[in-house]
Order: sequence, then structure tokens, then C-alpha cells
Amino acid sequence: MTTRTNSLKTTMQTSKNYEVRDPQSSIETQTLAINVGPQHPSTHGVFRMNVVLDGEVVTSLKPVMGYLHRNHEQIAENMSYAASMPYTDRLDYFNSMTNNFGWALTVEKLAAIDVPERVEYVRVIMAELTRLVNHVSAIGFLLNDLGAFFTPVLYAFREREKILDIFEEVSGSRMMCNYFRFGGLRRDVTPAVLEKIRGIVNKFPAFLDEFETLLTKNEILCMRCQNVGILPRDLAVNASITGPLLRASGVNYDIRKVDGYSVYNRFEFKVPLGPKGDVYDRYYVRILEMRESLKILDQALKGIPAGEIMAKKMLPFVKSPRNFKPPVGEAYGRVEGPKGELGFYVVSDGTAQPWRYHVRAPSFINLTILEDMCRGQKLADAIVILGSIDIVLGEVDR
Amino acid sequence: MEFMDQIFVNLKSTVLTLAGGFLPPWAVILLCAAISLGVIAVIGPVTMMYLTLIERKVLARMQNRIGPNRTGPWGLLQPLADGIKMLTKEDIVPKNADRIVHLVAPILIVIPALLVFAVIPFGKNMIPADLSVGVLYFLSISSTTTIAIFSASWASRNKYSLLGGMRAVAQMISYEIPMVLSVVPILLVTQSLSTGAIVRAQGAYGGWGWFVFTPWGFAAFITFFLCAVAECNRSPFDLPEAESEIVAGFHTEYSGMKFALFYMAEFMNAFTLSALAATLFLGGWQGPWLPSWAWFFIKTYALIFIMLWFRGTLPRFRVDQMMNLAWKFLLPLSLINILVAGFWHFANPPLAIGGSIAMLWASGWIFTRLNRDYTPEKRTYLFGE
Amino acid sequence: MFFGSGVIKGMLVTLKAFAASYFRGPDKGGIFTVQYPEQRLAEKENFRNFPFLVYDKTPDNLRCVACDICAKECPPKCITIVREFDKDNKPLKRPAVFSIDHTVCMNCGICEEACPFDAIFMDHNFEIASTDRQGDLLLQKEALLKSNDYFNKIRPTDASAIDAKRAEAEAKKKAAEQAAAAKAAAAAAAPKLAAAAADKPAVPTEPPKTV
Amino acid sequence: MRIAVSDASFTPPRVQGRNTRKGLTTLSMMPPLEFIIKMGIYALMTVCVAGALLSVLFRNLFHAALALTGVLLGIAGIYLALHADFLAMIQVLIYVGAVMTLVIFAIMLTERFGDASLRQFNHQSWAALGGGILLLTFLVRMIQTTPWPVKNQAALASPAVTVVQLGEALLGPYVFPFEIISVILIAALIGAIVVARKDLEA
Amino acid sequence: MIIPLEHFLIFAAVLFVIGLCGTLVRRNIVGILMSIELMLNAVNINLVAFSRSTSLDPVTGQIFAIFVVALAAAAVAVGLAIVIALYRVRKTICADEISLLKW
Repeated sequence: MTTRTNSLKTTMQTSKNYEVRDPQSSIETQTLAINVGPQHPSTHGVFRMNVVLDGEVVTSLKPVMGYLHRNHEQIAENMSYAASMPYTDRLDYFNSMTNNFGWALTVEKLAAIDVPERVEYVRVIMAELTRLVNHVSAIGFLLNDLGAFFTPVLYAFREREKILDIFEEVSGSRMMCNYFRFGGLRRDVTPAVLEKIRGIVNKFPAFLDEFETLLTKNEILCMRCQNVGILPRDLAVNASITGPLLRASGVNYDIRKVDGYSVYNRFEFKVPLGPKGDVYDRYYVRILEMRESLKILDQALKGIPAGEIMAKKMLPFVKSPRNFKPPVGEAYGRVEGPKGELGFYVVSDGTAQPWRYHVRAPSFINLTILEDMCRGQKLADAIVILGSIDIVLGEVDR
Repeated sequence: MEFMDQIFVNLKSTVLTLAGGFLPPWAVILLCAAISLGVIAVIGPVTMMYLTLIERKVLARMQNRIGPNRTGPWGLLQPLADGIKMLTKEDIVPKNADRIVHLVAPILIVIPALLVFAVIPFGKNMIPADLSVGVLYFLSISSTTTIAIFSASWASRNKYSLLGGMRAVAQMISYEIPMVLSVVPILLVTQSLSTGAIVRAQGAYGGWGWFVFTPWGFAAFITFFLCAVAECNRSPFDLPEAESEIVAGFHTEYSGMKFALFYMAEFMNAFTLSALAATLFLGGWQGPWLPSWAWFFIKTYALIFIMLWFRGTLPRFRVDQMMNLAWKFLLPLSLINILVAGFWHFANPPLAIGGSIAMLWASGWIFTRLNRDYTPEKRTYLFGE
Repeated sequence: MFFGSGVIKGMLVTLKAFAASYFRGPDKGGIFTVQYPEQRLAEKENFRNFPFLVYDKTPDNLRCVACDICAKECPPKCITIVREFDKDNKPLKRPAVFSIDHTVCMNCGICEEACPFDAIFMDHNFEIASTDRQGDLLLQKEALLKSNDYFNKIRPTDASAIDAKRAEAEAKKKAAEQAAAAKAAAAAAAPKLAAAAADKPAVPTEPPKTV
Repeated sequence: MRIAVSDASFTPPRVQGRNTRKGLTTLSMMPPLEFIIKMGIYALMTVCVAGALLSVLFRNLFHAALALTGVLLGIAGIYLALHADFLAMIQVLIYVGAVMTLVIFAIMLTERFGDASLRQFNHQSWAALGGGILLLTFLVRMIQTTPWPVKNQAALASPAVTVVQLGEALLGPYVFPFEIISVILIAALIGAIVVARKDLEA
Repeated sequence: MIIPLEHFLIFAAVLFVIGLCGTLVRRNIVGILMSIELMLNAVNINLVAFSRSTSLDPVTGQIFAIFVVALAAAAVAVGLAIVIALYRVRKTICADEISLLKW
């Protein structure tokens, strides 16, 4: 039991519901420093938090990351542009399609490739399907941290399986899809697959309603999630938080609307915003976002045109991707991933290998404000707040 | 029906008369006690083993999967497999743990779990020991587990188990009081503490004599059942062993057979507490056609199913919410309940029924309004363009 | 409405799932578990596992010509190819050594895309667990070889498209050979004609039209 | 000593000894059973004494608390031997359930690292031991010499004090002490909270 | 009653003396409180033994024992509250170091 160090001397007025008073003034109690360590049932992968507890209340929390660092950016600088496409699957291994989308978009912006209509529609469909998969599993894992013994996760996984079967049929692998190519796709989508997607999209709202009756009005869930880990608007904007976290705090910023990249500006959908920005809002904003994605999928499935799947410009490079040499210059392409703004920054010096390659990972940036949200809350809440941020360590550590 | 009903009692008396032939009378008394003990020593662990299987099967079915079906037909040998696994697992004791207490704690937990079987009326004339202080015996013995859990967590010198131990003690004490108070109306009405007498008192006018059908009985049943779930650290109240927060709570540092003892104690507590709830409120072995012991097991396993159902659905309380529910909701409710039971007992019928239901409904409404900040808020979500 | 209503409604959902698991079919909320070793899921055609080399009819006339494109294209560099040399070390169009390291390969399918000779494709067989990490996870050429009709069996549409393309290329090549043979014969006959009709200008035979 | 063997339990009526209609059996004519029970009680007594000694002599306070819990459970057993069923259950419920938990909490809150190595006993240990033994001999002599007005054998086998009798006595002749006790408990409760509360007006 | 009254009284006396020695010898206040518990229980045994064997109305002894148990619980509660408050201020609970009435 380490006695309290003097580092807590300064009186910190952070979140309003608990102020850390100067310890020496009152009778000093022993604090408990515990490692919510890399090997812990609910840290969503290899992630450590050094938590200093006063009783059950968290006074300081230092996240420790880097256990899953695979040097992704350095590897990409020694390989051709196309060769690092399968590595982007491993960034946020829950939504490989949106990662591919981001990388393909960036290189298309760099080499000024225009993409056929049918490819744009298929990309939007695949991106929205990954958003469904990610949000459903994120809610499932949040409920797991709250203690519901695996039932919500398994309901979520039942729906996720159907979508992953679609990915397997289209791209060849359930999670490591490697399906997008610069200027097009690896393989065309057959009408049978489109039929199956339409079947899933028609049945998904019924599942969502059942999921909501199980969770949204559940008193214990409301007790555990409301007014817990409140993220004020200005802190969210200053810390450049993006994704459902930001929208739960009420900031209207969705890259699909802001950039309108690919064909998103053709679809009519709304962006849900949360009133308070606590764990409950993040949960409910994700459910509303799923309903919006279903609207987009409906419209995309209706409007998908026929046509070839690879841009004319890139046909010679299909057989020999490594001698694709984009012009000198730099490009930053970003995509509204399920976890936030997923950006790829690439600098090319005209050779076949990028000179500099950097990934803006939303989970990593969303993690920076974990301590501000957790200070003053209980240990049980700190775990739930971490769950509500919905991080994937592959993306955080790259 | 009488034959099926008393089949076990007659079996035992035939064995005793046979033994009576060549044994002195005092040895026959000992043999009778020994038979009862033997039956309990078999029922306890066997119910525990098959409760683990039932739990995994029921939870699986709630989650659209099948549950263990590889070991034996429909997975019936799974408890055997678990038992062997537990026996062969290495038993690790942390280096600076307090060795003696680390060994003693699991034993201290299992003893009350087994002692408590003595008072449960399995059927007509099938009570191992019909003590005149039966219910009080049950409650006081099951209150000793608090010390055992705390010594388990304190001895394993592990921060997570310390947190788990503190939560366990806080939870056990704050849910013991509403549990004892919710039993008091039953004792008022039956004027006896013995479980056998309580079950006999519920036999009146067919199945409708059960205490759960009276207003105060229903409120007491809800309070008692919630406290029972909290007492054996099961689902919405499983803070002491919250996997997602404090790894495995007070039995983090236990493995092998010691962990199996904790596991056995938890399930036997679940069985005995639902058995007591069934005895006190659902008329123990009272029931129209089936033999008495069949009714007892049906009611007990119905309550156990509800406990498993809780586990399959509900997320976990936080420490302060759990304490708040006990002290600010269940305790006042059970106190009011004693008042209502008295009123029900002495007022004449029309006023009694209406009055007690009104009193209970009003108190329930008042307490939820007093705990307003723990009730869910209404939220409106607007859509940015 | 009252305090516990949300919890109770939620519990009814799980109770419905519990009942459905006994009485409903797999797609209407019931149990859809596939008991793996006994029952199996239908295999998707585009599924890709570790690559394999295709040979036509007999294992030694391999399609692979050791051009080393796939080894260069492979992101994790798990393919090693050594070209075969005949007696007086003239390079032959066949690999002496072709090995894929299964511990490195992430079955991304880029080698299949990049191979100009349709020699390497992604397999469907995923039950290839091995007990020894070093030994048999580095598959040599013999272990990688699979016949063309195995390829047709697991991936009918792709295989038939590729066979059609190869057959047509075959036909074109044969036609080109005949044309070349005819031209050679004509060229051999030409000097006689030239001698006989030195004075007649050669008729420009137009080249065989490629279809 | 009678076993709580009433007719509703597992034993068939025919085999027991003389079965008085009140459902109690007197086993005077079964010496071996009496012998077993007597040995049981003496064993329980020695366990209690041993536990008491341990709880005084243990260096580690937590072990002392566990030993004391054992003693208290033993004493509950002695109450059963003295036909005081209700009191035995009260003893287990209040002492082992609440008081010992409180003591263990206090030990846990106040134990600092390395406390066990300090000297646990002060200098007057020998004097206290001598005085204690002196007192013990005096008491035992006094117990053996005075003629206790023990009731005759038949009355001794009277049935246990039932809860109903206790209830009537508590609210009959002893209603005044009963109310005073509740006042004292409330006072103790408030006192404990006020003293142990972390002062928050900093 | 197969066990004569004297044996119970001797047993209670032994327990009482052990509790007394514990109180005098222990330095840790919580230890002293535990020994006082022991003495109170010894007295309770005497009460119950006498009520069982000698008194005309067997109920009085047990009533008195119940009152003693209630009082002992209250005493321990207040005692430990004081100990915890004391420990916070002086960080020691050795009885002989807390002799000043004021700190």
C-alpha cells in the first residue's frame, strides 16, 4: 500500500462533481495504486492504466500504451503502395473495409485517379456495413464491461456473422478483407450478394428494436451510464476528438457531411447528436447512427449502377502493382470510420515506395482524454468509460 | 398419492426397523441421524455440480447457443469433467499470502453452506432437523460467510481481492438486514420460527394459501429474493467477483480445489436460499397432485431459473447504487411491510386487502420518488444537418 | 412507467430468446449453431487461404515459369524461388525451388493477382494445423502442387474463366504456329518460284488475320 | 440433554424411547448416547478454552480475531447444550455476523506494515498471569464448596425455553429494560458515526 | 442435565480469567476490546447455566443474556469508532502510548 505521494499537492479543480483537496489539510488516508494491467479482462486488448484509488474513487489514471506496436508506418515506407493495402486491414481489425477505403481514397487523391460510379456505390455499401458491425459489437462490449454476462455481445455477434459472411463472399476473408484497390475493387459484387445485403438490411431494424428493448430503458444500465464520464464540448473540440464521442457531446461534425467524399453527398441521412456527452449518450448515439447507416444502405442498394470496377488509368497496374509510381507530392485523405476520423497522410517522391506514410488513428486520439473523464469517478466507471470510448489496440499502437 | 409422497420416509423407517433388529436402540437413533446426514452430504455437492451444468445450459439457450453437449449425452458428464479438472489443477498460493488463513477461508465458506441444509423442509415429514428456531438458524449461519469471504480476500494479499473483499462485506451486511426484516412478517403470521410449521401454515384452501398471494407476502418475497440474490453474490449484485472490474474479486488468488470450494459454496447458497424463499413464500412442499418433495424441487428450481435469468440479462450495480438500493429502498420497504402484515392480520377482510395494498403502493411510490437521482432520466436526441 | 419496468421488458426479450431456442428454426431466432466437425458451413468460392501452385495434368509440367513477380509483389516476402538450370547452366523456364513460409504468409491474395501466368491461386483448405513450428510450416514445391481439376473443383467460376482464356490463347498460338509454319514453307518454296518467275513481282501475301 | 427430535423429523416413532406426547424423548435409559453427548460438550469446552488462549496469545491480530470467532461459535454450541436455542442463534447472528466483522474491519483499517513484529504484550504480563491464576483458584474453590440450589433431576429435563416465552417475557415484565436497550443502541450508533466520520468541512 | 452445574461455572471462570489476562496484557486497543468480548461471553454462560439449573423461572437468565449481548455489540461499535478516529490522528494504537487526555 503506497502512501500518498506529494505529487497530488496542487488542488486540481477538474470535473465539477469531485475536487481533489489538498491531502495534507485533512486527515490523510492511504491511497491504493493498482495496475489495471495489460492482462485484464476488460481493457479491449493490451492496454494498461495505472490507477491511483482513494477508496473506490479514481484520483489519477495514467494510460500506458504501445504493447501492440508493429511499426506499421515504417514498414509501409519500404513497400509499394498496393502492398500496404493488406496491412491497413490490421490497423483497426474490426473494420478493415473502412481502413482500405481511407488508404484507397488517399492514393486516389495523390495520383488524381477518378473512380467509376459502381465502385463508389460498392465502397459506400461496404463502409456502412462495417459501421453496423462495429457499432453493434461496441455496444455489446460496453455491456460486457457493465457486467451483463455476454448476452448482448452474442446477440450483436449473431448479426455481425451475417455481415461478415457477405465480406467473405465478396473479398475472400471475413475480417482481413483487402478488397479495395486504387481506382477500383479487387472483384465485382455479384447480384446474388447484393440480394443478400438487401435481406440483411431489411431485417436489421427488427434486430435493433429488440436490442433497444433489452437495453435502452434498462434501469440498471441507465443508473450505471447516465452522468458518468461526462465529456464537455470544449474539451472534446480542443482535444480533437472525433466520431461518436464528439457527436455524443453535441458537436455536429461528421466527415461524411463535412467532406462529402465519394458519393456520400448523394444520400440523404442525418447526424445524431447527444445532449450531455456521458456514457449513455455515446451508447444511444451509436444506436441512432446504425439506423442512419441503414437508411444510406437502402438508398445505395436502390441506386447502384452497372459498370466496370477498375478505373481506366489503373488497368496496367492491376497485374504489376509494384511499378505504380504516383507523381511527387503529398496527400491527406480522411474517412469517417466507425471510431472517428481515420486519416492517411502520404508523401510520395515519385518512386514506387511512399517517402513518408502516417495514419491518424481515431482511437489513439480519443484515448488522450481518458483521465479527464475518469477522475472523480469510481473504478467501475473508469472501466465503463474506457469501454464507451470503444478503442481497438491495433489502431492505437499501429 | 400418499405412497409416492412418503416414499423416502417409509424407506428410511424400513431401514431403521431392519437395523433395529440387531442394533441397540441408541445406535438406531444414531443411524437415523447418520442417514439424514448422508442424504444431505450427497444432495449438497450433487445439486451444486448439476447447478453449474444447468446454469451453463440455460445461459447458452438465452444466447442462441447450445451449451456444453460434448461430454456425455446433452453434456451430462460436464460437471464430472469440471470436477476432475479442478482436482488436477495446480493449487497456487501467492508468496507473501497468509498461508493458514488462505487455506482456512474456503473451508470456512463451505461449512455454513452445508450446515444450512439441515433446516430446509424437502417434503412432508422430510426435514432433517425441525428446529424450533429454524429460520433464525438459517439466517444466522448464513451470516457467518461474511467473515470467511473477508479473510479470503485479506489473506491473499492482492489489491483486487482486497477491493473485492471490502465490496463483499459491505454488500453482505447491507443486504442481511432487509433479508431478516422481510422474514419477520411471516413469523408474525405463523407465530413460529420453525420452517416446518411455516409450510404447514400455508396449506390452507388449496394452492391459494401461500404467503406470496397476500400483498405483504408479495412485497416481502420481492425483498427476500433480491436480498437472497445479493447474499450469494449473484448477477445484478455480483460486485465482489466482478470480472470486468476487479478480475475475480476475493477469489482471484485461488485455483484448483480451493476455487472449486468457493464455487461450490456459491451454488449451494443459491440452492438453499431459493429453497428457503420457496419454503417461506411459495408454500414449500404444499401442492395439489404431485408428491410433496416434487413440488419442493419444482419451486426451488423455478427460483433458481429466475436467478440464472438475472445473470443472463442484467448488467451489474455499482457499489454505491447497490448500497443505496439496500439502505434506502429495501430496508424501509421491509419495515413498512411488517406494519402492513400486522394491519392485514387484525383488520377485517375488505379493509385489510384494500388498506394494505394501498399502504404498500404508497410506500413504494414514495421511496422511488425519494431516490429520484437513481431513476433513469428522459433524454431528447436532436439531429444535426 | 414504474421503477423496474425497463428491466422486466429486457428480461422478457431474453426469455423469448430462451423459448425460441427450443421451438424456432435457425433463421427465425432459434439456434443456428453448426456442430463443426460433423456439420460444415458451405464454403464460399472466393475464400482465400494459403496459396498453391497449379499444374496441368501431370505434376511436372508446372504453369509456373519462375518469373519471380509474385516473390517481389508479396508484401511480407514469404515466397522464395530459385530458377532451374540444365546441364550447361542455361536457365530453364521452371523453378527448381519454390517455397512458401506459412508462418509469414497472411494469405492476402496479392500473388494470385500479380501472377501473369495463372500459376498460383489461393486454396480453400484451412485444416492444416501442425505440431512443429519450424519444420513443416515451410512448404516446398512438392507440397504446394495441386492439379488443375482440383482448382476447378474448389473455384469453378474463376477456374473455368482461366481455362477458357488459356484454351483460347493456346488456339491462337497454334494458329500462329501454323501460320509461321505455312510462311516458313512458303518462304522455302519462294526461292524456287523466284527462280522460275524471277521476272514476276512477289504477290504481297497479307498476314494471317488474328481473330 | 434431549435431542431436538420431534415426531415430524425423519425418525419413525416406533423405534425411539419413551415418546412423550409433546414430541420430546427423554433418553435417561440410553447411557451410551448420554456418554457421547457428554463427551461432545466437554470437547466443545476444551476447544473454546484453547481458542480463547490462542486469541490472547497470537501475535498477528487477524489470526487472534479468527480464533475469537471460533470461541464465540463454541459458546453458541454450549448454549445449545444448555437448551438456550434462541440465545445460541442470537449469539451467532450478532457476535459472529456483526461484531466480529466490525472487529476485523477495525484491524484491517488500523494495521500498518510490520505491526506484527512489534512487541504485542506490555511489561506487566507476568504480574497479570499471577493475579489471574490466583483469581482462578479462588473462584474454583468457591464454586466447589458452595451448595448450589440445583433443582431435582425431573425438573432439569423440562423443555427448552421457547421463543414465545422469551417474547412474552421481553414485552411483559422486562419491557422497560427492552426500551432502554433500544435507546442505548441508537446512542451508540450515532456516537460511532460522529466519531469515525472523515471530517469534510476542510 | 447430564453435565453438573459446577462444570459450566468452572468453564466460564476459566474463560473469564483468560479474558481478564488478555485485557491486562495486550498493547493493541483492538486486542483489548476482543478480550473484553471474551469476558462478557464468560458472564453470559454463567447467566444461562444458572437460569437453566437453579432459577424457578428459566426465562430470566436468557433475557439478561440477550441484554448483555446487545450492550456488548453497542460497546464494541463505539469502541472501534474511537479506535479508528484515534488511529487517524496519532497513527498508533498502542495502549501505553495514548496516555495523554489531550492531543
